[in-house]
Amino acid sequence: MTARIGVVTFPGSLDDKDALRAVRIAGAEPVSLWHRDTSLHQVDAIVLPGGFSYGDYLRCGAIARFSPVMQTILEQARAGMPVLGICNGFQVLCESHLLPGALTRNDHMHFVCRDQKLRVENADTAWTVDYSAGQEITVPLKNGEGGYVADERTLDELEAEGRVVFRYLDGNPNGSRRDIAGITNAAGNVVGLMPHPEHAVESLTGPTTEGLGFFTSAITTLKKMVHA
Amino acid sequence: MSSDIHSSAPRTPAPPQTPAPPQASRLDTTEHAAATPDTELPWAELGLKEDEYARVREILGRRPTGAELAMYSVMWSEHCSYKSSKAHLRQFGEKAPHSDALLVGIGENAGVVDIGQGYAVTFKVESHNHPSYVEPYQGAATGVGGIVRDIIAMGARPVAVVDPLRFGAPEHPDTRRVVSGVVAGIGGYGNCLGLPNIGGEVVFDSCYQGNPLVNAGAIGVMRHEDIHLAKAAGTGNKVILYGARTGGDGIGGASILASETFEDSSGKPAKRPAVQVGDPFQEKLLIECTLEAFAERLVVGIQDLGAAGLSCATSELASNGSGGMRVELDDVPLRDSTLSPEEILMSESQERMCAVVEPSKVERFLAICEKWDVTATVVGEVTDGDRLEIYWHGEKIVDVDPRTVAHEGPVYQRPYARPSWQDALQADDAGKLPRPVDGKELREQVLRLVASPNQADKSWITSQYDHLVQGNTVLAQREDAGMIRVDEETNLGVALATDGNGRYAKLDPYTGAQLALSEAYRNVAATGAEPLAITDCLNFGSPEDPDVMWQFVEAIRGLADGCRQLGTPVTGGNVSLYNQTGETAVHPTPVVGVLGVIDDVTRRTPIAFAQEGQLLYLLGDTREELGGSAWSQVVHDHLGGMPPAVDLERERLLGEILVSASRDGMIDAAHDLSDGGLVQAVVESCLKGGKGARLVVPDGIDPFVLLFSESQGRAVVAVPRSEEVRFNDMCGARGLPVTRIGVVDGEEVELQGQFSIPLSELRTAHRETIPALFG
Amino acid sequence: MARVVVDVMLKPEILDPQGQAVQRALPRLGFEGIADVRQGKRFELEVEGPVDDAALARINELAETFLANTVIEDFTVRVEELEEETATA
Amino acid sequence: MARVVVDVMLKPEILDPQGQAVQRALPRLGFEGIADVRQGKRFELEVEGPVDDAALARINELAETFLANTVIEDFTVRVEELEEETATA
Ligand SMILES: Nc1ncnc2c1ncn2[C@@H]1O[C@H](COP(=O)(O)OP(=O)(O)O)[C@@H](O)[C@H]1O
Ligand SMILES: [Mg+2]
Repeated sequence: MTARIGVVTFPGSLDDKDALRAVRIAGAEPVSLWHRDTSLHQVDAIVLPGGFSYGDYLRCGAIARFSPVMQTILEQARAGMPVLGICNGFQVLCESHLLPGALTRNDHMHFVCRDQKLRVENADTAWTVDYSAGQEITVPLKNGEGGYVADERTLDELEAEGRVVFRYLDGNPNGSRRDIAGITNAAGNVVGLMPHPEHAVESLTGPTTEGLGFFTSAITTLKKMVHA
Repeated sequence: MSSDIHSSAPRTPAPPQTPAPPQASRLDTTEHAAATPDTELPWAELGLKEDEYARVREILGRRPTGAELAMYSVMWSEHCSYKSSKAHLRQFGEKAPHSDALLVGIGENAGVVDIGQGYAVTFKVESHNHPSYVEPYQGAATGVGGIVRDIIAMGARPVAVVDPLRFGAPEHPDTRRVVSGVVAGIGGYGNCLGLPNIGGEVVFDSCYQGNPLVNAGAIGVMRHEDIHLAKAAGTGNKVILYGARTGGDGIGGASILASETFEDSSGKPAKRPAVQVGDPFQEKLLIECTLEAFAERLVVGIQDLGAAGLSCATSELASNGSGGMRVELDDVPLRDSTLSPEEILMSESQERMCAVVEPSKVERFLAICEKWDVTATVVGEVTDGDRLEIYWHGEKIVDVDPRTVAHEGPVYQRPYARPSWQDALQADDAGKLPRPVDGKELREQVLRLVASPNQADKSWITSQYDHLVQGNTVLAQREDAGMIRVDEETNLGVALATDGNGRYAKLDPYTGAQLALSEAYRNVAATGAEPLAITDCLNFGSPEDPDVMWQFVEAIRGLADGCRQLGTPVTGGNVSLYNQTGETAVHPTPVVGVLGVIDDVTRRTPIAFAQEGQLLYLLGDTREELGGSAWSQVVHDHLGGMPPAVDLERERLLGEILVSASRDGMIDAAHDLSDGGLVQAVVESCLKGGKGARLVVPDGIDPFVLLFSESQGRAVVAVPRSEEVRFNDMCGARGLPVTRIGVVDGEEVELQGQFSIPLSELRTAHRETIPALFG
Repeated sequence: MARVVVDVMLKPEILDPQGQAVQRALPRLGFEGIADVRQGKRFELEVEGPVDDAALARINELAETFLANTVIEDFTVRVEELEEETATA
Repeated sequence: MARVVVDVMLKPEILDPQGQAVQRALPRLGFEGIADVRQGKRFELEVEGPVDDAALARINELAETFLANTVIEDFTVRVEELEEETATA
């Protein structure tokens, strides 16, 4: 049985097609989900894609959080379904309090689009099992509000529990605290990051194909969940 | 507070508004206009000339109503009517080369070309120069928004944007405001819209100080059967206005009408702001819902609302169709309920579209709009007459032949003459300027050149743009052209480059326009794509100045002749006049966008020299051509002489060689030579690939000329050793001069016997200028 | 040190996409009875020295030339009292 | 109709790049004597009906759950008096 991975389209989502393509290239069945859906159409995992949901007015992700589909996703995420938030999706996960902290305006104030080197700090989450801890990967980064912030206690807790999943290497692109590029929840099924692995799945269009591991990891994880 | 009207039920009596609607007796109906022939109207304030106003009266057989005057005045403006340029632009049609690829030519929202496999591509460049000086962020943002709506209106999905930009002197105190605002606005709008930015230009010159040029281009892709035209056919079909509500944006002129003549001005701003604010999120929804309606075949005709808003959309739709049109202005959803009918007609509120839909499909159309949270309202219908009639509070305020508004505006034969200073300018030969005397001076000037604002790396700007979204970007910034994959199965793709050199055009506008064309053509060919068709954006000063008018006429003639010779038709474009501060016009700046097609994007040729040991060949002839060159500007702050000579047959041959070499896998990198000459191209390719180059000076050429001359029809290519013979044979057989100039090697750029510069030093020089100025 | 607050709001006739987005979201959140929302910027300036008329005049100029773009925005300058007016989080 | 203003500012311990950018630009513009700048958001809500304690409580909730992200922001809610305090553009 092929894994069904859903990608949510909010009004203003932009990298939803790219996430669907990445799911397909990884070998899973891509399923489009609409923000007004309350059913998740039997998907096994969810990607919240990048973009500017609702124009990113107010705060990035703040309005998307209240959409009908998010209410179901909140329940399923708490029940263990793998959920990946990329960029705007990460912001939605933080706004929804599925992940701690928040994303603020880049410290240099500009939108930045560039290739970004990352270190995989935790290769045990639902979205990173196909990587190895300490592995370095390069995927694109593009955001205007990607500075990860949380209070010191939360940051310490994240570090202590190994919940920092990715860290920026060769220069912090946005002022994120402790060079944090992505984090996970305690259970390891919900992961959010600012960089865009779905834009590093084809050598023709990406700097590398090192983003593919996110999507194959989810497939690996889902197989294990079925067998468990 | 919010008393916006939103009635999708047609023809309900208008709800009461605040403030109270003007009494019937004060409304300037057509009947009232006929009965009061002597009423004075502020036609001059609205920009009409005396004879133009007389012509309106003659067409109507009476004085116009205020609403009619509003429509004629905006539609007959230079911007909408092309009254100064029309007579000359005709050449683009008359001289057009035959092209099987051209599906829709000049005159529509944008031209459409066939790229094979059932796909069609539409593309266009437009200017948003003046608004971007007043309010750089919003001016540039709404420029992107406007060009993208042109693309959607053709039935295409927008797939990429480009932004050719011209700013004032880099060190001028006002330049930072304009640069940072414009760049943030283009990024802010384009990024939020989900369109990759794949190219453009950034040029600084003090001639643009009070008139930055903000041109924005877009490409869209569709299937042949999805091409849509702006016309209102089919009696009884409904006219649906959808998108943003109408507010008081950009209607300075109409407010004069409303406040001074036709209503008491109490409680109204004397003059509404002329600046529009963009809402890219609304535009993203507009794209999605429009494409969904197209896919379900719900739309008969469509028009975007840009300059001149509803006046333009209704008159163009009606005049391009077979019948007439009746519009109920009360049904237009408003953001500001105090707007007068004249203002509603002239408002330039952004993110609006107008569709013509059969009655049986209206419900479905509205449902799609609802799905995307887009406000949509039936505001009128197609009638069987030939009049455009507009009603307000049940009374007729416009009754015109729409063709007279949209297509039969004035046409001027403006006087023009070769400027008296042109000869002296051309006689001031750049060849006489002092040149570097030894390797040390050459080295120093190379570093100055690559660090100069115009030649420096623009990543600080382009990294503020998302070039990746949609996942089909094959080539983008720092390559010769942007390239987009159109079909994931077959790898069919398109490439687009925009170019223009105002310095060349100032020296000789005919040649300058052809140089813009040949550079963009060469850039596209260098990536391995075959040039197919062009768009242009002609940025000039005041057409009322015979000097400027001459530049304009010459540039058009040059471009039209050039396109005929290269076989690339002009599919559409834009004219921006009055780019001047006081008496001083900007350099004549024709910007040309060339679209190419590539059957397999995986064979694209990048600019990077990345493979150690590969051989570097210079294609084409290098002559001593320094007029208008980057070297003359950077080292001597000089502009004079003749621009480089154009040889379009050579450009075509070079293009064929570059495409063949890509197809047969003979080259790994190619970079066209343009401003800055060979050394600029080599430095860019080395820095991109992270590898150095060892160059030798071929026999019979002066090292300085080799490095800095801007002779056209040239490119530098990196050839794997295994392909050397085959590549040379091909060039030889086709008669293209080819010179081996060096090898990719090491960590420095070296010109044997002259100088060598470490890559790190070049990188610093090339990369730090722009952030230091604007970061 | 005194605090001067500069509020910058889009002029009433200018489109406010941000405010509109907030307003459109309200019903979904179960909030009724809010007829209009506009979103602007608030700058808090910590001023060294006395906030006299001269200082205020300078800040007005700053607001007019830099903090606001008066083509599309209005602004207000005021000295903030130390006590906050109503509820505070 | 009454106007309720919600001011949202980043918490003091959170980096405010926008405010800093403004502050850094001041010397270039020839403005001295401003020790710190912070930039936040100002929301103007036009409320239908009376702004009583119940209404204010609801708006507080709106601010807390939606207008501000209390992980990084503080907010203030106040009913706006019709007269403006100091200079107005
Ligand atoms: N404003 C801009 N927006 C996007 N891309 C730009 C912009 N300015 C320059 N570029 C890109 O940077 C690269 C170098 O520009 P330029 O030197 O003008 O190229 P060329 O000389 O080959 O025409 C090109 O890929 C161009 O598209
Ligand atoms: Mg080039």
